[in-house]
Amino acid sequence: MTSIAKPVVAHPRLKTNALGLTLRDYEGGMSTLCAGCGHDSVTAAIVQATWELAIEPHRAAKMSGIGCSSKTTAYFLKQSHGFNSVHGRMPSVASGAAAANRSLSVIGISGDGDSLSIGLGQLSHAIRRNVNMLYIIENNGVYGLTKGQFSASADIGSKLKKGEVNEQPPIDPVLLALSVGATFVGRSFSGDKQQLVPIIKAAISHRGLALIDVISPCVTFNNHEGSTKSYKYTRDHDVEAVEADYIPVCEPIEITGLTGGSGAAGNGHAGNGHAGNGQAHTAEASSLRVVQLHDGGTVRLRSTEPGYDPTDRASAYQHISACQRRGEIATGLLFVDESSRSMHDVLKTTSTPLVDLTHDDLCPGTAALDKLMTRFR
Amino acid sequence: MTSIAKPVVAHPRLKTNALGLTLRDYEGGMSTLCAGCGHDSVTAAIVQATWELAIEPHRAAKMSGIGCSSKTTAYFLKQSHGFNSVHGRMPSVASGAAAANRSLSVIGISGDGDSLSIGLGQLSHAIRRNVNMLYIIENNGVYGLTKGQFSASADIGSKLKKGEVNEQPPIDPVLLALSVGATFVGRSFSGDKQQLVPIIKAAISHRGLALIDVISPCVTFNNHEGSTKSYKYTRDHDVEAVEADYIPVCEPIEITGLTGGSGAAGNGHAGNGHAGNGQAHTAEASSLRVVQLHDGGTVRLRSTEPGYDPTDRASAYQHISACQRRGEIATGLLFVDESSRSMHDVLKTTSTPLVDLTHDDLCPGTAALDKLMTRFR
Amino acid sequence: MNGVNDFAFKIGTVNGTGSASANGLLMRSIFRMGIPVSGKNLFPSNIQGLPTWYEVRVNADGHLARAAELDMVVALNPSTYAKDVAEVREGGYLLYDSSWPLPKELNREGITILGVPFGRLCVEAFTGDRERTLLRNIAYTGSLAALLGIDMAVIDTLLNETFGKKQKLLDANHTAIRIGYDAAVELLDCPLPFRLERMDATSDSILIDGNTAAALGALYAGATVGAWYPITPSTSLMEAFTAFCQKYRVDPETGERKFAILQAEDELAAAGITIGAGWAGARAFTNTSGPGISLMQEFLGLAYYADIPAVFFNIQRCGPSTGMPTRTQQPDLLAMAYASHGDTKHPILFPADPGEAFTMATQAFDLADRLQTPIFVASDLDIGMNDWMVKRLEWDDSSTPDRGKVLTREDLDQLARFSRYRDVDGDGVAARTLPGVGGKGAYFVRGSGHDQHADYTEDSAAYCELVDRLRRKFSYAATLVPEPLLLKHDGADIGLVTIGGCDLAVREAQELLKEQGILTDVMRIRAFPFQSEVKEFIESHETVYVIEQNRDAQLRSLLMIELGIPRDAMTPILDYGGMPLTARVVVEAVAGAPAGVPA
Amino acid sequence: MNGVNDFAFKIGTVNGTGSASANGLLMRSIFRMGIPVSGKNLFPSNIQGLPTWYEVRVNADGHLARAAELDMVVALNPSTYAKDVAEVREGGYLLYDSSWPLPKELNREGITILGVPFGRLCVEAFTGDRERTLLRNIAYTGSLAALLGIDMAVIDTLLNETFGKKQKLLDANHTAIRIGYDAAVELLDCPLPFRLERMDATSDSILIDGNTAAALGALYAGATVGAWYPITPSTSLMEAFTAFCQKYRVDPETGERKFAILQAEDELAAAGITIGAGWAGARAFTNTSGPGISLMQEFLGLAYYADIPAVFFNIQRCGPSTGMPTRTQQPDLLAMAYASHGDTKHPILFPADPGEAFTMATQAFDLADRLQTPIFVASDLDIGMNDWMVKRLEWDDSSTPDRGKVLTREDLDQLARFSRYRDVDGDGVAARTLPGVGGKGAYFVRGSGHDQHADYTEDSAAYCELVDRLRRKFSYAATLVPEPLLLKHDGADIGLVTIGGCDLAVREAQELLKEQGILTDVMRIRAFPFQSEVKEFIESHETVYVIEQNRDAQLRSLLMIELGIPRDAMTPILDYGGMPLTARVVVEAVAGAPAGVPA
Ligand SMILES: Cc1ncc(C[n+]2csc(CCOP(=O)(O)OP(=O)(O)O)c2C)c(N)n1
Ligand SMILES: Cc1ncc(C[n+]2csc(CCOP(=O)(O)OP(=O)(O)O)c2C)c(N)n1
Ligand code: SF4
Ligand code: SF4
Ligand SMILES: [Mg+2]
Ligand SMILES: [Mg+2]
Repeated sequence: MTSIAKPVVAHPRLKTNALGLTLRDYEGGMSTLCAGCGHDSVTAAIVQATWELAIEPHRAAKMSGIGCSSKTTAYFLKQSHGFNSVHGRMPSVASGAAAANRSLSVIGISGDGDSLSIGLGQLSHAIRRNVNMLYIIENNGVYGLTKGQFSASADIGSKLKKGEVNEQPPIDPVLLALSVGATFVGRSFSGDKQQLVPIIKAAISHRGLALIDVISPCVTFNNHEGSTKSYKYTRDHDVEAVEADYIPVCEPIEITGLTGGSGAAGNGHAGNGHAGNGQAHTAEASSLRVVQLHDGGTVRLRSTEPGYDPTDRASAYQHISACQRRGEIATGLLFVDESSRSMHDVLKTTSTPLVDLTHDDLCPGTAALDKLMTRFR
Repeated sequence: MTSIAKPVVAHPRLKTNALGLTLRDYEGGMSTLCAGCGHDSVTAAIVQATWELAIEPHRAAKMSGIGCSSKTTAYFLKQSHGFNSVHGRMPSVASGAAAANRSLSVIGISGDGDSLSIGLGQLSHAIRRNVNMLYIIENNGVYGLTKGQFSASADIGSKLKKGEVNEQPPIDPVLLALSVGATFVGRSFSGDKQQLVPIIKAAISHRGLALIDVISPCVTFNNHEGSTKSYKYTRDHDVEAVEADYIPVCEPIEITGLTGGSGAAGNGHAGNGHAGNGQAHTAEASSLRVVQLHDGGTVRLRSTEPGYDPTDRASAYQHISACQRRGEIATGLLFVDESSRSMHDVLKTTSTPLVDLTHDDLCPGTAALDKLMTRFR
Repeated sequence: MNGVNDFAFKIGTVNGTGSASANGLLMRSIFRMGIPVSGKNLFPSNIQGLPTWYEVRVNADGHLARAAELDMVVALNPSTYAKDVAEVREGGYLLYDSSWPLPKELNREGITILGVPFGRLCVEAFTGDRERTLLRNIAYTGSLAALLGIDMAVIDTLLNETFGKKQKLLDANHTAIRIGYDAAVELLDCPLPFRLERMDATSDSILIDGNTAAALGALYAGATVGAWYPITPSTSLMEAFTAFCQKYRVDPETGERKFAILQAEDELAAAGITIGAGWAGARAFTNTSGPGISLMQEFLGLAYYADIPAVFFNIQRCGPSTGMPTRTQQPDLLAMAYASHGDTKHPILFPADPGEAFTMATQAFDLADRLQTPIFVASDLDIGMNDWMVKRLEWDDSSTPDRGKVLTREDLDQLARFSRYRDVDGDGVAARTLPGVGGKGAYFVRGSGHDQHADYTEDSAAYCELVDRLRRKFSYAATLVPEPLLLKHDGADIGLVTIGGCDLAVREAQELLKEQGILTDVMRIRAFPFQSEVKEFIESHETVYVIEQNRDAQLRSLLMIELGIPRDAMTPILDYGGMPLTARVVVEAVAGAPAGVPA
Repeated sequence: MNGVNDFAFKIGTVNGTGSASANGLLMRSIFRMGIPVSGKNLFPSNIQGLPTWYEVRVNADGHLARAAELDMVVALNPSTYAKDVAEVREGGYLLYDSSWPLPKELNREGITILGVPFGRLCVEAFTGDRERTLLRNIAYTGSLAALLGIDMAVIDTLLNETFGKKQKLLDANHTAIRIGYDAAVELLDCPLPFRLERMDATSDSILIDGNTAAALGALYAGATVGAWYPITPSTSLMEAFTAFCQKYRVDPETGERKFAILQAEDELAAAGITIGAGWAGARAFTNTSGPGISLMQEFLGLAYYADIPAVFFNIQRCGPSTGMPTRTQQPDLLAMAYASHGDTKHPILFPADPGEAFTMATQAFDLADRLQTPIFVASDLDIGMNDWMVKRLEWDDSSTPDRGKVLTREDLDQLARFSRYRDVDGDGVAARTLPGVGGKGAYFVRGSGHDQHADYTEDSAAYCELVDRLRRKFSYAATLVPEPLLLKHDGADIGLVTIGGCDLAVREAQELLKEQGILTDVMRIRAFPFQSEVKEFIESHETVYVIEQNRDAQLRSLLMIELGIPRDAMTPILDYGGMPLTARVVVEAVAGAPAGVPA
């Protein structure tokens, strides 16, 4: 559709995953976003992550709201059903789909406007409900599709192209999520696929709602000097607080280090690409935690800040907000809690997806009705 | 209207405030709530606080949503305009009223269903916008008016009368508010007027949105054994984290201690009525902070927990969530930030209320229009 | 004056004082005596301490609409004495609590005033404020039993059934009933001229409220996902569904549940969950009232435009805005029929009583699947929350759900290409696939412009093709929804058109008008869109009244818009004060003669 | 074939490449030559990289509706070549970028194909990809200037005005214009048979879009609170209001602002803010489109039922659901007229062009205050976002806002009791007070049942009194809103009824039909509720067409419901593909003769 060249997802033609599928099988339609839009890189990361995880494409369901970001569900996993719903209300639609068919891998994509302005209530309640799904916010600080007004994630002092300065405090989805009970919270940067892919993989394997806030610059409306959501600003202020690597159930857990040779289908977490701002990610400062995920896989978390325990909610909150005060953007898999009950746990939904139950499973029949009628006499 | 005796607001008949008004002048219609409902005690505290502050009744605007709690605006300040709007959307209506007439003292009353379920988005955004208003949540963990379903503030493990147990994590308005940028957050208990009244007074004097979460038991649906929002449970688990006293601009600040003799119109903060749970509120552990409010008044904060700084957001968050983990309910004026900009500061609204501007103030007139027309040629 | 098995009375109390169980006892004991009976609970929108009334009508002929006249009022709430005494018909009776001297508000010429000292008797017999208050209700029920001739054996049985093993409670209730009974016998002339006599007109009936019945319908239709947000008067529907699911759908060993009920954070979310689940292939529904209908508008438009099945129960209440949440009306017809911005139309089913609430609930799920669109079931507070006497609900074990056009993996393999929105059959309904099906089944659903392949489009022709198909689909819907019910009187040239819960009153009015020599045909419309029969009926009558419970004659508007019937061919009879309709309103409007109409 | 000052053409490009400024330059230069012109921007719902078109129509007689036929297409977007070339009328012209050989999709018999190598020329003249892309648009504008006879001096002036002090940009633009101009002169036969000639038909006019004009209306009406949530195509209304307020309402010394504009978190909040501000006494408004209308339903019902003034601008777009957000329609008539559950009715104003968007915006605020109710201003994407040629906007300095019935403290002191909802004047409008007034002025506003004193009620009679007053108020509204505009042709027995932005096309059709010997009268309805004139007009014509831009003939439905006009007395002419209406659609429907209709 577009006449402008798009960043192409690089993929070795012949490589296949455990299902014998190539990266191509995880792609979607051609993007109609602006050339250079951060969202397209998130798309590429999702393609990569789902391919590596060897998700059966038809078992995924792609859910979104409205916005440039919400369009991205059309650009990956073309063999999956997709639902581009209404603005800000994807969480409820996704909750319904997840409730109806628990065998689906629900992938929700939203924007900062979609999730933090109009959708803040639904996002918070989906988190509280711990809906079994991946929830990515492609966060650019503006409403891209309506031409660049500030969204609720705009930072104080951030400037629009025409000079308007935001004076309201930002809503940080990570802090918000932690305070309403999120069980998996990550943050990353669309420009950092190496960090993003393993977080997505771990998120998909999480039992419950896994929220990833991805800073995803809007090149058209919010990538200039003065913006705090530009590529440059994000690169300059991004501090990886917790390194994460996801190891599927079939692979051995190697405690010996994160970088290089983790062996997950072609995605060695090769070196740390973060600009940081002078902070050393020394081995001394980091502490390793291994969290067993519900599907049997494992996520290894190495926090780069002393005292930061990514399995402790208060600690996570504390360190992320400290980062924020220092003008840094804490990234990584910031918090995991695999012990909390997901929506299906709370609902005690039967293991057969509800959509697969038969009429006989569901209808009590004539005899039961006749018996019941005596109650109404 | 009701044939059942209500807790009567006790007031010395003859006492008048600075405006020469008695408590009666701050009362409203007869309550139609259940006998013993916590909300009626909140009403009494508001009557007391506004009387002590000598608010001109007609300068107050009472805003609410829908619910038993939202009805309470009818039961105080009968000489004020009141607006009982729609469920969960009071924050926006209040924002509009505040924007239109900045001379009004906007008092918003809501419930936990109204504010944390359907209204969570609006509440959060009103906080972010720092609307100039008092915002009280009468929090009983259930939807009273629709007969007692769990609301979003229901605690894990809390039981309904019929035995249903809540398994979803609660949304704590205090933590939520802190994480979306609130500038004044308190919590109290409807059964503790002595704590509540000074917090309300300070809140009314705050520049921006002052949120008070008041645990206000629903005697009909959520006051039984097994409920975590009952009178008994709250009394047993209430820990005053920060004592507050509000001193109006006209009175001298006495640093010498909070209890007794603060002299504010008849409301000596006489002793600490909290049951606590064995925690000593020792003088050693407490530290005093004096915060100058926008109207010139002062609030004195004494935190009873070592290390808790109620003027530091992260510290407040940290200590409140620590309390929560210990099964305690932190109460008091938990956080104040008088330096942030309120909605009117951000909007730079003229000091004359917008409703008082004249046509001449507002209409640029013929000449300007004629001149402007050249731009469209 | 009414007589045996034909009268009505009303009890005025204070809510939150336990009168509900006494009212139920009263209704059911009459019902168990084989006599047709109905009860209307008129309660305030608060929890405790405000006036509340219960109206009971007994009618051997089965005319169980709200009575226009009250033969007796039981006045137990001092705050409404004045209002209550005024409502007794000329020559009727007033029963009050004579523990205190007759209050002067209760004094009235032309009626008989009966006193029983319920309060005092309960103070003497019981201890504790709460117990005394609660049992006062049972005591007046006892007096009514004496006055009206209720079989005490029936009452005893009911009490035994209710309190079963709770011996203390059971004893107290028995005592209270006796106290009231004996006092009435002692103090008053029992029975009254209007009274009960056993008959056998209820044996194949039940007493059930419409929300419970609708919940059963959803259960039997195989609904698995219910999403809701509490709101009066729809709340009890999902509460009943939950209870039924817990009874019939929980694995006794594992505790696993074959359902998912989500109490959403608001109605927008409830609608979203319903639509998401419907899209994923579950039978899903939500139930709401008034404000919820407004809040669901955006999602309704999405489901319409994207062909997603979903069932929306609207238990209507008195609008606009919060309105009178505990009063009944039919005020949301337009808000449902054309819900959402843009060109939209939604099928609606209109049950007339709890029996139909059951059958229409099951039909709604079939229709939603067959038409792939939101289906409203438009009940109301009166149907939804009051106990009605209806025929026992029945189920045919051979009936199976019609899931409409859903392509399986095998179907897909036969196709060259799956085009989600291609109208192969010409009925406007295109076959869908469910997520997870695999093969060629994937498609991308969206509320933005899409073509027959479900691809994004901004092309006029592709857009028009799609919305024209939806219009065709709506015409097709008229062939699937329940047809109108006709009640004809030979030679009538007046037509009475009505809908939903007005049915009983209109049918009664038809009889009463006949007694006055005015012959009418009744047509009760049961669904939107309307069939051609509806048009034919209206056109074949010289005078047509459209009887509905809203201010703006919304049913008439729909008839104009959809069938092209001229406005002036339909005279509205509108009743919108929030009370269930009485036959008298209809009779007076049609006969133009307010006098001499029996209730 | 068209000729001098009477033709239309279209430019196909890719969005996000800067063609918007070239389009503006083109329009304005024709306008400055004194020639009536209109432009329609047909853009996609994305930000960059998708096809976009701009249609320009020139017509000396002022027929500026969208043209049915294109004399020329400028094809610059390879992805739409096939579509573009097909749209050239028989015998028309195609201009393409001949930097590359003629693509075979562009080859077509029966049209003249013109090539200018814009790309190559710009590559030669400029450096940098972005500059070259941007200036290619100016280059084709230069060629069009040569082909159509645009006065280069006018273009130069416009460029100078636009780029003023930005010398480098100015120079580049001048160069680009020249390059295009010279190339056309050199390569092609200039000018074309259809071309421009200076005239003097625009001197008392301006080019303005409806959103800007409406914003000015709000400014002049004294609106102080604006609440909104971004949505296409309504966004630019609040953006313009903001800019005007910044220009006229900021204290130059203190920076204090005499306005409050709140970008809300969604449309529910925007509606709530507006209503809160309106209640508090400010003139407040919100602007939205499609989905926003659905989301505002609940608040609209509240404001209706509680008598709160507020102005709602609905810049309509193509529904349902997200629909086609960058395409125009009039699809929300029912959703506005009866917005919200319950019995509700809302006045609507229908501007036909930006000029009326200005006046009706100001009227809307008066109406809201006088009627104490939400007033819709129903514009659409075509009016709101396209530049229209309209008469200069005018303001009368002697006019002051009519704030309706607002009691002051002194008024209150005269009263024994202030009853907020007492209909003293019989017009259905009760006097209100504003918060802060003091004295007896306080009242409690609620969306639940209330009586004339604004006290809570669940009483049928008090409820009915209130809603009956609201119905009376709505009748009264019909006397205040703008009357329909008639354009009569002597002896006509065909009536053309239309609304809003269809106006120009219908008026043009009226002329074209006359040329065919078909006389018609035109009535443009300007407001809801309808006045009796509307009924009279329709009843006095044998044949009546109702022309509107939606699928379901919603205006016709409103006419049926509110005036009782039989459906079959009105033949709908419906155009709902998302494009502005052309006269041809009307002519073909009325004349039943598709052939020989000039555009
Ligand atoms: C109910 C509703 N309101 C407004 C809009 C208009 N709208 C479309 S996208 C959007 C904002 C999108 O912002 P964001 O979610 O941040 O996505 P981005 O485009 O920045 O990726 C808005 C306001 C809409 N489609 N629906
Ligand atoms: C849109 C809408 N949905 C639902 C309702 C029904 N409703 C009325 S009050 C209420 C809950 C009130 O709970 P809360 O705010 O906690 O107040 P409480 O009664 O507990 O004080 C609900 C769901 C409504 N009035 N409007
Ligand atoms: S406008 Fe911004 S967010 Fe939207 S596609 Fe372009 S770069 Fe991406
Ligand atoms: S139901 Fe609960 S919240 Fe409502 S009035 Fe009664 S005690 Fe209070
Ligand atoms: Mg964004
Ligand atoms: Mg509550």
